[in-house]
Amino acid sequence: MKTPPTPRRSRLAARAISAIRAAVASRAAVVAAVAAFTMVGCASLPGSAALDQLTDRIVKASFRDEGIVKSRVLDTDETNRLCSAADVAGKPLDEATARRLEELNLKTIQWPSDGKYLGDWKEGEKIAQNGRGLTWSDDAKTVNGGNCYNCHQLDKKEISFGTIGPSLYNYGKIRGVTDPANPDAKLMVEYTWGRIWNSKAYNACSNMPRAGHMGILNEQQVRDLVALLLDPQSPVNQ
Amino acid sequence: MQTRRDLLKRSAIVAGLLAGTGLFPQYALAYNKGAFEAKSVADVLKALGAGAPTESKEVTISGPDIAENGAVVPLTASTTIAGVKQMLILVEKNPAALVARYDVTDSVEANFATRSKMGQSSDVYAVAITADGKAFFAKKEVKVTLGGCGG
Amino acid sequence: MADPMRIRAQVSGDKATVRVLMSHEMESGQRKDAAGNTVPAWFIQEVTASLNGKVVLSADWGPAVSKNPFLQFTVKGAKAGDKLAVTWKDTKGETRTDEATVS
Amino acid sequence: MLRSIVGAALLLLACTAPAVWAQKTAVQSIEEYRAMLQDGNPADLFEAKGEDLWKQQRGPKAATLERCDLGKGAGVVKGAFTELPRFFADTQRVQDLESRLLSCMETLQGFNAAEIAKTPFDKGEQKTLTALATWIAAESKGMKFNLSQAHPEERTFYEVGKRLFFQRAGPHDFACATCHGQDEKRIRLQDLPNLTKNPGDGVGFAAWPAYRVSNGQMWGMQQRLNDCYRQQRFPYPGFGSDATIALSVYLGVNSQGSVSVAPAIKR
Repeated sequence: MKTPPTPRRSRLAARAISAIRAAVASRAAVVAAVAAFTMVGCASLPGSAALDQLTDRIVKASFRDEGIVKSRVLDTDETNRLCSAADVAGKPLDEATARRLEELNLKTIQWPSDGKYLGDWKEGEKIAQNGRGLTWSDDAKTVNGGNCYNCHQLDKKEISFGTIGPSLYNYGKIRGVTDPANPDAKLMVEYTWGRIWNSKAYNACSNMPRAGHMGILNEQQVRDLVALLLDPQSPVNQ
Repeated sequence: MQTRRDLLKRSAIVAGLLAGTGLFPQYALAYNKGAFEAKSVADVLKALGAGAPTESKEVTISGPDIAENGAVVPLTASTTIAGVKQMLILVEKNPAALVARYDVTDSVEANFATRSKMGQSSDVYAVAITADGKAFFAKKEVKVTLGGCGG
Repeated sequence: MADPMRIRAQVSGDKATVRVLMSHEMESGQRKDAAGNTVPAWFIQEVTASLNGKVVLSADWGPAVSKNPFLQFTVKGAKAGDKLAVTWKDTKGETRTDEATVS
Repeated sequence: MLRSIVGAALLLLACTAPAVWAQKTAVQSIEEYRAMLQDGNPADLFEAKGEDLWKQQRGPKAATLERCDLGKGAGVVKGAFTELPRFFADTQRVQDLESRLLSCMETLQGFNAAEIAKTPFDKGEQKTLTALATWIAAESKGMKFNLSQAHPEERTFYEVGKRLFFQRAGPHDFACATCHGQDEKRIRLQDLPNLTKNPGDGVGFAAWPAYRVSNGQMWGMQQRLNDCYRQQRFPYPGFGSDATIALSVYLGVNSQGSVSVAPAIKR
């Protein structure tokens, strides 16, 4: 996390920060950095910004590349940094920041190159079931899954579903989509595509991965998932 | 004191000697390889020299309705039928159906619990075999599902 | 050498419930390793239990018994202080015997 | 986990099998299944091995671990587990059970701690560490967690651990909190404890080391966290690294007063 130090920090904390800055990302450096905090901590805990920097230092020293996963995946973007900080503070993002991040994410959405939003719901169901890909025990050839059932209910016949996200059973039906090709359905079709491509465009600190934006799923896979949610023939809408 | 196993071991040695001459049948071996390689419940019983099984309320198979993980499925086989000599635990849809075979002596109750791997949802069986080769069974369905995140 | 078993034999009335945990891989012969090669079958095939030296139970197992197997059975006429021994033998011919006191 | 044939079959099943029974029944049935496994936890095997290893003369110095100080004085095992991680003056570090055991194996027995830390889980001396941790945890079974926050470094590590818990990163933007930040959530059919607060007796931090039914392995907290991070699509956290220990301090302090059931048996 790269939150800038606040101007209100104490002189002791400032000293601690410079101690960290001087240190390199090695085991010894972390020990030194922690020790610097101990001095600060004698009176009280170091300030929040200083702790952020120590955390950053510890993360760099603790994680290493393994298999297909490189340490640079931890150098995350502003959206994640601000959402993490809000979680630590236990306060949601202020309205203006949230809107700004949503705008930022909205701009990243790539709409279907051929204008076709709906693919094959049968393929979509397979993608929704699949939770594999992008861990260090996967190889580069692993086809990434959508992880959908980990958090959402979709086809009612599948009992093994998670509840971190809302149930998506009857997703299209509830939203009145009887013919996705009908112009009336256009807004809902586009929203569904956008939500899968980059969920943070609609809710800055959503727990949902940004499947298209982060390259987890390709355009065709997103198309198939849109079909799973909106095709009237899909088991989701039965 | 001679135990059944001692006797079987001896006959196994004898069988081994005779096998060399091609004159002795394989069933005399202590560990019934054929029974453990048989695909179906019926073939297992055939390999053990038992007759066609009859469903019986005096035989019980207990296990979970749903096993969160097929690697470990607790199964218990028991019976109240008198004169039972062998108890079997079977999983119908495993590559080989027979999981375990227990000799019932006068010193133990005909009640055995063990844990089995299951490759998929299947009926599981408890079979009690009497001294005269009659087989009685109970079965129940165990569904196997994935509990975790599937990745 | 294989790790020891854990045997618990608890008296209740005129019998004892015996619970045994064995340390064994119980390779089914169906599993493939990371390189895609089949891991050869290797499992406990025979189990016997004896009370004060007299065989009370013998069992044959196939490869479907779970890794680190668990076995529960009830011995008639067992009382506190009796010695309950369990022996297993696997497909490689390795064997292990452990003993517990009935309590 | 899904490398085996059985695993592949299970995945296939979950993908295709139409399930007709009701949701509530499924959850209840799975609870019944878990209850059936409680009696006869193979963790007992590792516990027995761990006790033996503690008392065995091992390593280049052919010494036992019986003088190892787990925080309550040399050789005191009972009650040590429910107070870890804590700050140790001799190493000048906050250490969890496994990293502390590693220090003892180095100082008392002459093992190379760095080598062991690099060894993959479930191999070589890592197996020793897991068995030892299982036995030591078992010696505190039924006791309540009571981690010290007296030393400033313990407090600092709590704060760092909290930041790690909420750190969103990787291709999926996952943080620990994504799955463990709310009450009564599930991933697939697996209940997820809310670890931002005390999840209760024998849940979360109070249930590891545990025997994993799915792969027949005994896992300590280090491996538990390692696998969480793997599924988060994070890179590899070093064994006993400060990140894993800070996270453990956060989880352990949040579990203050909860009863330890370790070693447990898990899916």
